[in-house]
Amino acid sequence: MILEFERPVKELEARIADLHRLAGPSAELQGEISRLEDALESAKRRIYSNLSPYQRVQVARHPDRPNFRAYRDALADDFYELSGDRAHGEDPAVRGGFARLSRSGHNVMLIGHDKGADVKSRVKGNFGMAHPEGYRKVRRLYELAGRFGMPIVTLVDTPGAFAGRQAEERGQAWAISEDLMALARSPVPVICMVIGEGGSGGALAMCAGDYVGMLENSYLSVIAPEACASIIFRDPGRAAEAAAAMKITARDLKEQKIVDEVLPEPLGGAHNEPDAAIEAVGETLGLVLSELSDVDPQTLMKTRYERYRRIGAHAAAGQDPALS
Amino acid sequence: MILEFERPVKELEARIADLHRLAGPSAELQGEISRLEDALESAKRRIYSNLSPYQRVQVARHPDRPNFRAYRDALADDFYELSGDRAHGEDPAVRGGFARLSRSGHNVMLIGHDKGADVKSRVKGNFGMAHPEGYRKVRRLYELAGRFGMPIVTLVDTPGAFAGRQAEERGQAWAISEDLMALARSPVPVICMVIGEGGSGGALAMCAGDYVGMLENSYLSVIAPEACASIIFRDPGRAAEAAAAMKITARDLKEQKIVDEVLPEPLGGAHNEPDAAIEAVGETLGLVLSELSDVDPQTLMKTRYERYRRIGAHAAAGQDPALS
Amino acid sequence: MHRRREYSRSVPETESGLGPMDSVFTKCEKCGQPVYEKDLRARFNVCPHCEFHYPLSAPERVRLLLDAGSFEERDRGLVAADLLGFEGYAEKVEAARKKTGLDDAVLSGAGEIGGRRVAFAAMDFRFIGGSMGSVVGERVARAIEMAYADGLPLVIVSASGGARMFEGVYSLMQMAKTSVALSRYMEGSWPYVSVLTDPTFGGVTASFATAADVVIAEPGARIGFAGARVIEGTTKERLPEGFQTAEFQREHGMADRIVHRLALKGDLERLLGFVA
Amino acid sequence: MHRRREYSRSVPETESGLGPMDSVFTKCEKCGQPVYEKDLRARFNVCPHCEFHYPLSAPERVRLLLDAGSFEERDRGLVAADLLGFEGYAEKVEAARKKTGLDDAVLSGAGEIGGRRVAFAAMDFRFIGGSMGSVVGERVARAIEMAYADGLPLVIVSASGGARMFEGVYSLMQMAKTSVALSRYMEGSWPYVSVLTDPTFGGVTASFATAADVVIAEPGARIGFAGARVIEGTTKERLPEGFQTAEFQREHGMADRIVHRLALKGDLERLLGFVA
Ligand SMILES: [Zn+2]
Ligand SMILES: [Zn+2]
Repeated sequence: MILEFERPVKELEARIADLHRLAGPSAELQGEISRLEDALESAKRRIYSNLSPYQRVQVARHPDRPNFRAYRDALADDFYELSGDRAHGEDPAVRGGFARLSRSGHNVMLIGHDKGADVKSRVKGNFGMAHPEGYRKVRRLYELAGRFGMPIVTLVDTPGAFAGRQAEERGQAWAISEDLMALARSPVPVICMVIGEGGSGGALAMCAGDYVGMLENSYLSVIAPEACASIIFRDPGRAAEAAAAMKITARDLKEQKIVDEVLPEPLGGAHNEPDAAIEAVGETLGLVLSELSDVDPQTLMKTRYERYRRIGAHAAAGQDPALS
Repeated sequence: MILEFERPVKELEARIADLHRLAGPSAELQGEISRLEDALESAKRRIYSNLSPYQRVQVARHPDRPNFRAYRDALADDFYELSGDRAHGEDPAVRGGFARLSRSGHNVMLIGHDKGADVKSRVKGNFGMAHPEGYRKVRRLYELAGRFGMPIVTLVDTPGAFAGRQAEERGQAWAISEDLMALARSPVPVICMVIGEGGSGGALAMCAGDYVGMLENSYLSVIAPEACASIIFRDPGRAAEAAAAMKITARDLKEQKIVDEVLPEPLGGAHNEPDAAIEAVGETLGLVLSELSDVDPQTLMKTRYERYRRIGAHAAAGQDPALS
Repeated sequence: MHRRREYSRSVPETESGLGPMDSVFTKCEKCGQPVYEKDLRARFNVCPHCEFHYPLSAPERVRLLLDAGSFEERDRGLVAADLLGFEGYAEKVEAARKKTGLDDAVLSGAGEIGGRRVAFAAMDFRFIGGSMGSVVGERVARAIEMAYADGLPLVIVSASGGARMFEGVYSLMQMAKTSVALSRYMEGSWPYVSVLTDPTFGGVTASFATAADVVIAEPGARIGFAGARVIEGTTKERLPEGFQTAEFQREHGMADRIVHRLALKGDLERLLGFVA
Repeated sequence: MHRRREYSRSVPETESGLGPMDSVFTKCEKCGQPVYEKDLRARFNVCPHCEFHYPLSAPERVRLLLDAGSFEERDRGLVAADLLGFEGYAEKVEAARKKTGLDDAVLSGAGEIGGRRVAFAAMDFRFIGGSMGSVVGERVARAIEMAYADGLPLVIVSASGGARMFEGVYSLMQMAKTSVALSRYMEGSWPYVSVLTDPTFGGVTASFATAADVVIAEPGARIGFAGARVIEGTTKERLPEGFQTAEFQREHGMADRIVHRLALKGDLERLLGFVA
């Protein structure tokens, strides 16, 4: 899939490839090729370093973007998957289990939204939108991690909670709330990485911890930009505006002090160079884990309390608007 | 409904009533009436004090036997019912809530199997056989009681766990196991009263506590006598034999030190004089609650541990069979 | 078939919740019967004919549930800061403040219910659809912290259409904020009672409103995460009659009790008599 | 249609589980292919053609899962006391003891898995259908207590047709006994791994076998509370294909993993590497 704003880059790439083919071993077209390569480089830099918030949303949604499976396979020596909520079902939209990180050797409870690898697994995993049994499995895994003193690492990548009949029948609001409560009282480090989409309460159920990192082109939003536009502007076509207005990019959120760190992506986005993006996440994970591993549970929970307790955009009446 | 062995009694009662009608105000038939009344009294005594185990099972199952609703209404000033397992459903087969006992004034978490009052409510409550959501509601109430330091009182009256497809699909074994685990770690007094049927794991999920009382004609069994007979004797008709062999009556279980107390029923069984049976249970409840209310959580849990830890019919090889 | 109410229609424009302030009587949207405004008001917006529960404002909720004169409002004067500069938000807040006389979509403080002191918060759907922004999150969190510090039972009455999108991710984070506060409170053994009223959706339902010891819902109240119209739009599925009503939620195990509004104070008094 | 196996047919009469002890080869009940007894034995009763998992005896389970030579049996010599004098029970126990060489339907003790010391128990379906009587309850409880006292991971392999009716309520009470022991153990932070094999039903499933941190099931194993035939008899409902299989239970959220028997030791080693 080629995104609209990627088109100039892709066209240049195609032309360069054509010329290479035409030129063969001869040096005749080398001048032209060099010229185009320079143009490509500067087009990339121009386009990708000025992505609008909504363009970043599109990058975050790119089907070739490395997803949970890619991170799991690349970052963990071993992933011992656990399943089931012990009450209703097993939800493939979200996966979790014990993982040994190959880089740092840390044992963690690794949990992530699974957007799948192909049409079949995407459908099966409901495109990364969990059902209540998924949230309940996650809570079970949070509690297991706590029981074994093992840090929790979440990889967030979901369009959001699922607007579906069965999800409501089985109480998704209750299930999400239980996840948030479980995270609040977890005695182990909770490390959250937004690797793609961070949509609504569905994302938050896995994105409230002691460290929250976001890849440069990921987003975290209370509602999908399209839905926001259709409610507030009464026009889903104004999604780009809504995305900008809600300040949902990694950099915006770093500025709002809601996330700790923006992890840079390779030029062109993680889908253009998956290994580099995964490597960046893995490296950061190792550093954060090392830092948080020594913190005692009481301090962890107290710090986490204060972290979330302070987030808000409110002020005493008549005073300057400022973070409380 | 008249049970087979009640027939002589019922016949005598009917004849006495007839004579009363015939005699009217005259004294002519008084002699005959007196004679029959003596016969009735001795028939009652003879029959009811020698009930076989299986006859007691039939008394325990009698449709007119006072059930959860009767106890709740008679013993509690106020019953604040709570519902739902917060995951799947509300199971009317088992009810629970905060109750204030009128006699002793104790606040308790009162939980019981509800066999219903009429055909409709009996069917709705699945004849007192819980589904997994029922066991899960019960666990929630156990935990609430623990949270508020409120004693748990259970009224056990179920034919057993339900042999049904949906009960299996939703994991009734898992749900029962969670109830047992929750009872084991409950920091409050757990008082169980078997008021009718105590069938299998369905009963045990509400019948493992610091005090277990049984009404004289209630039973507690690992399997329904009919099912036992059909498996072991390959003949469901030999249920009476199975009932006797499994030693499932209140007195048997008192002897086996599995229950603490046998609560006597009015002559003819609780269904003949519901108020008296209910009163007996209420009085005992008050006494037991007063006794256990002062015990600290650690002692309660330790004593409960030892209580269940020691129950068993095993011996070191070559030694006299005896309770370990 | 039961006509599905639109949120916009059931937003009470007046204290009584129906009709313009100066009208003497109005027509019940549910049963079509004529209703005197003063009767409706006397019954806290419950139709005297069909017992339909209309939304109730937060101040009326205080009058309904707390012992007369016992309410002490806390944290008055906290207002939305519009840190994102979201187009039109400041005006919206200003208009809602004027209309309701409230700072935001929640009223919170301490009070008594049947002589028992409680920490109390009630949301108000008239204020931008009861949406949860930073002020709602902050006042709810402070009410929880007061309950924790003073060892009080906690009673929260919710009514919310969902998130306050104008506050972006700040709005989302109020779920985490209220959850950390509540999680600490629930380590103690004071009771938390949540009352769900029409409508309660979105982030409120997915955080503090459902994590209670006892969940009470008003009859007919629509409660859920995603709204019915959104679900029908997404899945093209026709939803069954009564979907997401209080009764539906109770049947699905999500609520303990359905309690008529006029019986609610008595019900809370009974409950607190057991656990407070 | 998949033919439903009868318990009686799948009771292994020999170590290998199929056919009389002296036969050289037998026919797989599942796929019909001829199988050499020694092949079956080498594969721990998994058919080399169709991978069907036949029941495995407790001693073979020890051989399968524990490091060679590491098993130390505990509580040998505990036997059923027949306190009820149930007709035929004493003879049944005696016959089962002779047939299996075991004291009762469980083998328990300490051992090592991949060099890690664990408390271990394995049930044996050959012994009166793996029914849970007092000896099973007592030995399982003692294994749990040993794990608690010594701070060891706990691994229990279940196989049970249900309760030991011959022991009446004593049998039922083993559920409570194992649950109190397990509840105390689970307050610590050692892992409990439950392995469910064909068949696991009744009181075992409704007590210790499901209350684990990690639940592993063997492929195709039938697991539940009430057996399929009982349910069909009670409800007259035709049960769907695959009802109560390990795969069914995993799909319903009840088990973490389905693990092939020949991969089970490796799987446990991986797991213990994380949590032991
Ligand atoms: Zn009306
Ligand atoms: Zn085969």
